[in-house]
Amino acid sequence: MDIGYYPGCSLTGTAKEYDQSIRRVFSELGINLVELDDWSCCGATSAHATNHLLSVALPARNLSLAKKQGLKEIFIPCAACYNRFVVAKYEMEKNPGLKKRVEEMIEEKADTDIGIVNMVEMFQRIDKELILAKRQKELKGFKVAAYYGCLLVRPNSITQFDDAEMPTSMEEIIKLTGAEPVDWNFKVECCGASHSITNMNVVLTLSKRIIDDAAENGAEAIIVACPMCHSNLDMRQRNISKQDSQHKNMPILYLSELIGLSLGLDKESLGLGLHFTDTEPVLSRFSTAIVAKE
Amino acid sequence: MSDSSFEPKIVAFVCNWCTYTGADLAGTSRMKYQSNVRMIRLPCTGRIDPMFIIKAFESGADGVLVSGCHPGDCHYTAGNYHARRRWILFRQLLKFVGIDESRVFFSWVSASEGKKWVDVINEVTDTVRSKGPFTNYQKLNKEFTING
Amino acid sequence: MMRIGVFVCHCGENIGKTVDCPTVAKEAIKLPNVVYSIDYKYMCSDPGQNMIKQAIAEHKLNAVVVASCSPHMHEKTFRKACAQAGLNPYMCEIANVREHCSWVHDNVEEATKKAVDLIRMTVERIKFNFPLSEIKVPITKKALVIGGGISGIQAALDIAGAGFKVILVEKEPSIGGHMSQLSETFPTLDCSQCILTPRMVEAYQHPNIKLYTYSEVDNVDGFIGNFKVTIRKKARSVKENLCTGCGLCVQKCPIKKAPSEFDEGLANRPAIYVPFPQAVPNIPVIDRTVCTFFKTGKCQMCKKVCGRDAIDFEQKDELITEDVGAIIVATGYKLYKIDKKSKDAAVKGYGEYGYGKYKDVIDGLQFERIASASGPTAGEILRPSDKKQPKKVVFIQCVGSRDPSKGFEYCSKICCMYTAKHAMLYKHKVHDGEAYVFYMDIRAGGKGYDEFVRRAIEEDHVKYIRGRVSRVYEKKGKYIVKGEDTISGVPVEIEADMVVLATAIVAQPEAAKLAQTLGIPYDKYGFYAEVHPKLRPVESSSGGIFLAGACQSPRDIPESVAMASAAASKALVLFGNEMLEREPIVAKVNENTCVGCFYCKKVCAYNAIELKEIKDKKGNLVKVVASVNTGLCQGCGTCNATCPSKSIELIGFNDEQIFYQIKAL
Amino acid sequence: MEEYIISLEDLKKLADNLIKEGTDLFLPSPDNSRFVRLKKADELKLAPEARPSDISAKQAAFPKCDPVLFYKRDKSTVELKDAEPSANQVLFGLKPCDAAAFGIMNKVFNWDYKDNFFNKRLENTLVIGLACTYSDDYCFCTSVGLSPVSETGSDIFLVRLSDAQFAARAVTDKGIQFVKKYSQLFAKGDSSKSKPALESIKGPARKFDSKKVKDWLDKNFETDFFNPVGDTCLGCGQCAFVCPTCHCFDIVDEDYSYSEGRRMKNWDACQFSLFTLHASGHNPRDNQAKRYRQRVNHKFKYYIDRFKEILCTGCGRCSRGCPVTIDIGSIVTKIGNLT
Amino acid sequence: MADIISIARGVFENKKADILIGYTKATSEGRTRPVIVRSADEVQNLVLNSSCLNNLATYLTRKENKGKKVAIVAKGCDIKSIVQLIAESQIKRENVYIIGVKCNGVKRSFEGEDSKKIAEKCLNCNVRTPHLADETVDMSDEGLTGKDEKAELIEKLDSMSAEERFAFWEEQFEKCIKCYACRQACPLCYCERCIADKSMPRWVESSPTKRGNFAWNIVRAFHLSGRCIGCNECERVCPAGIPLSLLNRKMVMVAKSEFGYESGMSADAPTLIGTYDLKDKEEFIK
Repeated sequence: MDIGYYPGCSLTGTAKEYDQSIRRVFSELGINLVELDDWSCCGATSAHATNHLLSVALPARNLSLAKKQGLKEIFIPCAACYNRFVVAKYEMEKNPGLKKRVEEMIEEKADTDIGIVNMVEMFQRIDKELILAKRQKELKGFKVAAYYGCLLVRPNSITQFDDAEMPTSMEEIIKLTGAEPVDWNFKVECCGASHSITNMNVVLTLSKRIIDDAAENGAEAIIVACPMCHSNLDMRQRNISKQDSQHKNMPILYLSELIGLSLGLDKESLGLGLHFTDTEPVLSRFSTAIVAKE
Repeated sequence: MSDSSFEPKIVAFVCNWCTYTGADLAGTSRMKYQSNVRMIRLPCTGRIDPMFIIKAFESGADGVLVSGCHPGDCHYTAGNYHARRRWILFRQLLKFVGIDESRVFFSWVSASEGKKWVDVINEVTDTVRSKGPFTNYQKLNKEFTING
Repeated sequence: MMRIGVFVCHCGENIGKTVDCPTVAKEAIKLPNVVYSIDYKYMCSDPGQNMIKQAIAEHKLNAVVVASCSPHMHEKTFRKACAQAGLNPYMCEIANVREHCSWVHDNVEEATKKAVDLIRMTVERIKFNFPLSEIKVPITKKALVIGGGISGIQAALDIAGAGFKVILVEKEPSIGGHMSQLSETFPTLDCSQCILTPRMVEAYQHPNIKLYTYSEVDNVDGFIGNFKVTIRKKARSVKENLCTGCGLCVQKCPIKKAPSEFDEGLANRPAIYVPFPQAVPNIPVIDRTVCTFFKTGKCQMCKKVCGRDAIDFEQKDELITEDVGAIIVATGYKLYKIDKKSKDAAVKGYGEYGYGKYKDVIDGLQFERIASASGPTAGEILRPSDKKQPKKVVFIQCVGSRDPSKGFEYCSKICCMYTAKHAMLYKHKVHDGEAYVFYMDIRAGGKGYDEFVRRAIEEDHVKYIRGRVSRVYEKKGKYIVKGEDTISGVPVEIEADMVVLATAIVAQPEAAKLAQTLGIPYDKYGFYAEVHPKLRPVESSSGGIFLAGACQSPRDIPESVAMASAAASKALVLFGNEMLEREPIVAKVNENTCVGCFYCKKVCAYNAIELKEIKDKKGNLVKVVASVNTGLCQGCGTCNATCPSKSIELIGFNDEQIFYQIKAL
Repeated sequence: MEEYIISLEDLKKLADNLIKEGTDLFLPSPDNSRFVRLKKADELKLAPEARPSDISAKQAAFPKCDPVLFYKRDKSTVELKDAEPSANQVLFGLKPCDAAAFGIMNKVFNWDYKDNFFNKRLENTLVIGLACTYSDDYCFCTSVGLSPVSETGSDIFLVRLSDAQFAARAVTDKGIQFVKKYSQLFAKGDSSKSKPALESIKGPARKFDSKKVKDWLDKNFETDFFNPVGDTCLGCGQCAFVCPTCHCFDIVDEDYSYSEGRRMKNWDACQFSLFTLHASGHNPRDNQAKRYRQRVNHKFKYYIDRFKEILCTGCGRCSRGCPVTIDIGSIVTKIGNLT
Repeated sequence: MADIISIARGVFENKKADILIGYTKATSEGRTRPVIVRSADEVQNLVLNSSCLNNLATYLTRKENKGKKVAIVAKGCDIKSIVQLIAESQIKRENVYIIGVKCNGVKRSFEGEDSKKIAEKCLNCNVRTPHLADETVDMSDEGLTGKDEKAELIEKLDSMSAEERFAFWEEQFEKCIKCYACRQACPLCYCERCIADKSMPRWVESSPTKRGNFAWNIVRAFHLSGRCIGCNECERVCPAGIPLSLLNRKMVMVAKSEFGYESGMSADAPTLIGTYDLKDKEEFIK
């Protein structure tokens, strides 16, 4: 199976390990990611707050590229990018006038018939049996909290993905690895990402609450499908520890990393060494050695 | 067809209880739609004879719309089910004799779906307009006429 | 010769603004057979109607076309006017130039052209109208009431009180409905059962009311005045004529732990049970899904202890047919169960509130049972998980209601009031307790309603917070209710001991099925549709079928009772006549050309086609043809479209009328 | 009589000239089902050995539907417009049994009322007959006063000499004028050329005496004779519609649109049950046997009584095409043997 | 097995019927024609062979045969029409004595090239052994073969554009002379007053104009939809050579593909028109 792939800027920088693990995992699962040639910014950083037309035009340009390159669908692992794309597509479909202005701006025909697939959906469409068959290691007893954040599920009428308040789809994927998703309360709670630069304290408070609730409900790690979520939860723990000496580190894993582990891929290639919060304390019990299946 | 001034002639056969009332609702709600459709009120879609459609084309219609109650909602219990079966057969027959079956539209519009009625009318009108005049049938109509 | 008059109504500005009425009238006079045409500001007004009457006399009109609003609006008016002028009312037809023309088009030229077209088509059609007279049908003066809640009981009592027989069908083992579950009722706080039970007993004992409990309506044939109803009396497994209601079987049943429907799962009941002590009739029913005998073939304890040998394990569903003239539908509502995702994709559940996960997150009806003196806690406010008195209770309104994104768009109407009542009852019983209510708006329209809510706030100090709740989660034995106070603009977190959700009122799950059995329309939520929202609120569009209570939309008790009496009076209006007059829109067979293939009979939903033998002078059978029973025919015309030789035609919508209407396109 | 020789090639040239002049050329369709307009001259084919086409050539003068007049009306006025019969036409390669039919029909169309439509069409029609070498069990031209070589009704009569050559006789003035007009295509010939070809044509086997048939019909109106035919006759109008001499028609006024209409003259057939149905509901010919009796009587008695002609050319179409193979030839033969 | 003559004699001798509808020789070799036999003395001219093309069931609904007990010689396809007539209340099973013909196919036409080919309807016959009969008779097998050219033509038509199909049918229908042989030969066109003869209103223009012919041929095919049993008599008798079977066969295919329905198999089965299924397809309805 071939599918278009739009990494976005995060996956080439702070979320390198996300990109790395995705490429590893999908090649293992026999899926060919065709990286969109000449892709450009999605507008998630500032365009959507400053210039509405630009915020639609930026994804639109990439959609047109996809069309030209013969892609029917693009897989967008970054939840922020994903969100920009679905919103832009939705707005152009609803508003022909806007679409026209976008076309003038990008000097291309804007195409809205390209499918947009997020990380969780990507795993949903792979045959469960295939993942189970390829599974080298059952991550039994590994208690994790699935954290969705905001961008995957909201606005729900546009993303049309899962339940905005009580999503459950990531848990279903996690179960395939043998890990046990815990029932917890803050899976869509705000992590404060938008205040990262301006008001760090808000971020720390909010992130801490999320991590604490996961821990209280027995999670050993939090699973995410968004580089924003990841950087906030992962990177902030050092600062949280400074404010709260009782804080216990909680590794934050990408969904792709978790799947990678169960597929028996080595931690190095999944980028697990690139995290701020050390993953080894919890992951050490899952050796990288591949055990032959019975 | 590129005749830009072409305004299609469309006839709609509708049931009294659902679609006609739905169209009333569109009016009461002051929704706007294109003015090409002339509606003929029947008690039930079960009353709609395929001959009506042929006659409409003979009378110069460029498109025909047939609309009634949603399945299960028929005021007369099952008229729309019988009608649906007739349409399945008749559509295929029209298609086979080369009468462009895409000029014949079918819809379920309930008494509360004023908006749907508007959408259906506009879509039907736009579609028929883009198809242009039904020249095939008009050719037949012209044979042995005062100017023919 | 046809002499047709065309009357074009301006409807004030309504038509006149977009349709050039004087031009239309001028165009109309050019049509063949039109001998008179005129436009006027309000055709339906007295002067307007008089114009028509005068023109009929002066111009010897024998047909009248009125270009005006929808025939659904004023066809009757204009036909009556014609009749007063001596013209057969069926020689009057309406061209709908308002709803289908002036109101939906902006362009005057286009709308005017369309109005002329519609008139031309109607003029062509009316040339093939002929005078008709109403059909008279006898009426069965007996009513069927479906649903034995307060609405059904009220309707049944009203009709029975007027001296007519009533069949009351209830699907549960007892009548009483949701009202029997309630503790007190707003805004008076009088005991629900105290006011309901006497009515239940009255209905049970009324000589004119025949009660079928644990029964459902399987099928309905016929039409207004003449329905034939099939009632399925479900197997109760207890012989009603033998049972004395002593209750010994209930006591002795070894199964004790089936969740009680009546107590909303907060208490248990045996396999053989009476739903509640005041049940009517006080006759137990065996729940075959939990009964040991039905599961394993052993036990029969109830049979052993019954002194009357009333237990009948063999009992089967019984089908009973009844002839009735009117039907009142009073099937009530259900509460939206938010723990399970609805099949309806529009409703996505409210899993974030933890209903079903946390025992102390309950819905409104469960709170009613807790607050009820006859409930599982005997009226003491104790939370379900540990039977402790909750000191802080949060009530959340609009769970599923007024929520287009996740729930239903409509307002469930009664929640504002019953939540105020709940909070008040709680405060009355737990004096040191705190009650919080999250609300969107308070809708307390009704006699004494707003005063009631004010009392809850001002006298009972219930804390109202305007905002929605995003999440309820458990933390250290408390339920953290996270929400927003939109008035002060801050996030709120309340550590509650119990949470009560005012979940949406939804239609009964089988509502659509029953509607299809009855042939009445319903909206997308499954609520039954009234024929006119303002002027005919208790009538369905099917003649002789009336609506009462929450099956039509969320209703409180006084409204339900009022609707029930209104529906009953509609039935009584019907019963006040000896014969029913029906529109003569029925099918008619051309016996000369009918060849007796009986495809008409096959498609007729009303069994209106009968076989008729045609004999020659000597009495020899020539052929068998179709014949229409005009009492049964409802005038759908499906036979007309099906008949290959067009030997059966629908009067009023006959082939010629439609043919020439099409031709005038 | 003048006789000429013309090659098939020259006949094609002739056809080409005619088409270019705007004359409509008709000849049997490739499947021999009916007469169709010839579009390309080199498709011209003359087949004396072919059976008579399924549908006769009568539509040249008497089309299946023919507008009589058109009208346009509004509330108070009616505008009328006469229909004009069409342009010049040439019928190519008609069998003698087809060619003779026009003359027979001509009598009824000019009996009291002169049917302008028929006359005008016939006037504008040139008939090129062709000696026929076909015969089968259903042919009986020789029993009704014709033969495979009779020239009745033809303006020009062709006899095939070889695959590529035909003798052409100018039978009527119209034929002579025509040959003159295209004289460069017609070479002078004489009857010695066509004589052997004509003599070799045998004609159909069926023979009956039409006088005896009429004698019997004169005396036997009330009869059971036609009952077996009535048993199986389906009452379709096929026999009349394919017949070269059947000329019954129905006049209908049709509103073909809201304000316009036409008066049409359409073929009708005495075998239809509605043919004699009175408005009262009474039908004097209430079964197929009576209807078939009418058909035979009209052809072999009434028409002779009135016009001294048999209303039949013995082409056999009606029998060959009859869905239930009712064979008029064998029926009249049987009648002939009854006396 | 007994031959048709002795079976027919038996019918009269055992008083199984008042009349017998069968085939007899026609004027020319290779042809047969229908005949009604009224006594045992008349049976000697009955024949049965692969030239017995007519569907005799069309005579069952004639006024003069109504009320009589009628014996009929019927091939499987003809029996299908008898079944359909029973299902449509036109005849009673007990009033018809069916002499079913075990048949290996009949000729495509009486004469010409086609007389050497098997009729197209016989190629996919599923009732070579009669499915409803009181007695059966064997018909000699002449080993006819042939191709189903019409099936190919239907496929070809299906693949055409609407314009091309319209052009095809315009050319065909133009030939129609409205002799109504198709209707008269059809066993299922039993209406006392055909819609084509109805004048108030005139649904089908009586003139054989192009549009009148379109209307007629469409209404004929529609009224036979879900009823036609494919005896193909309409096409065989059409003097204008219009391939009417294409229309009927197409509708038979539609009945099969849309509803899994086949007419003429059982008189007790529900008819296609006159019944409905809640699951009837409606993807074309908005």
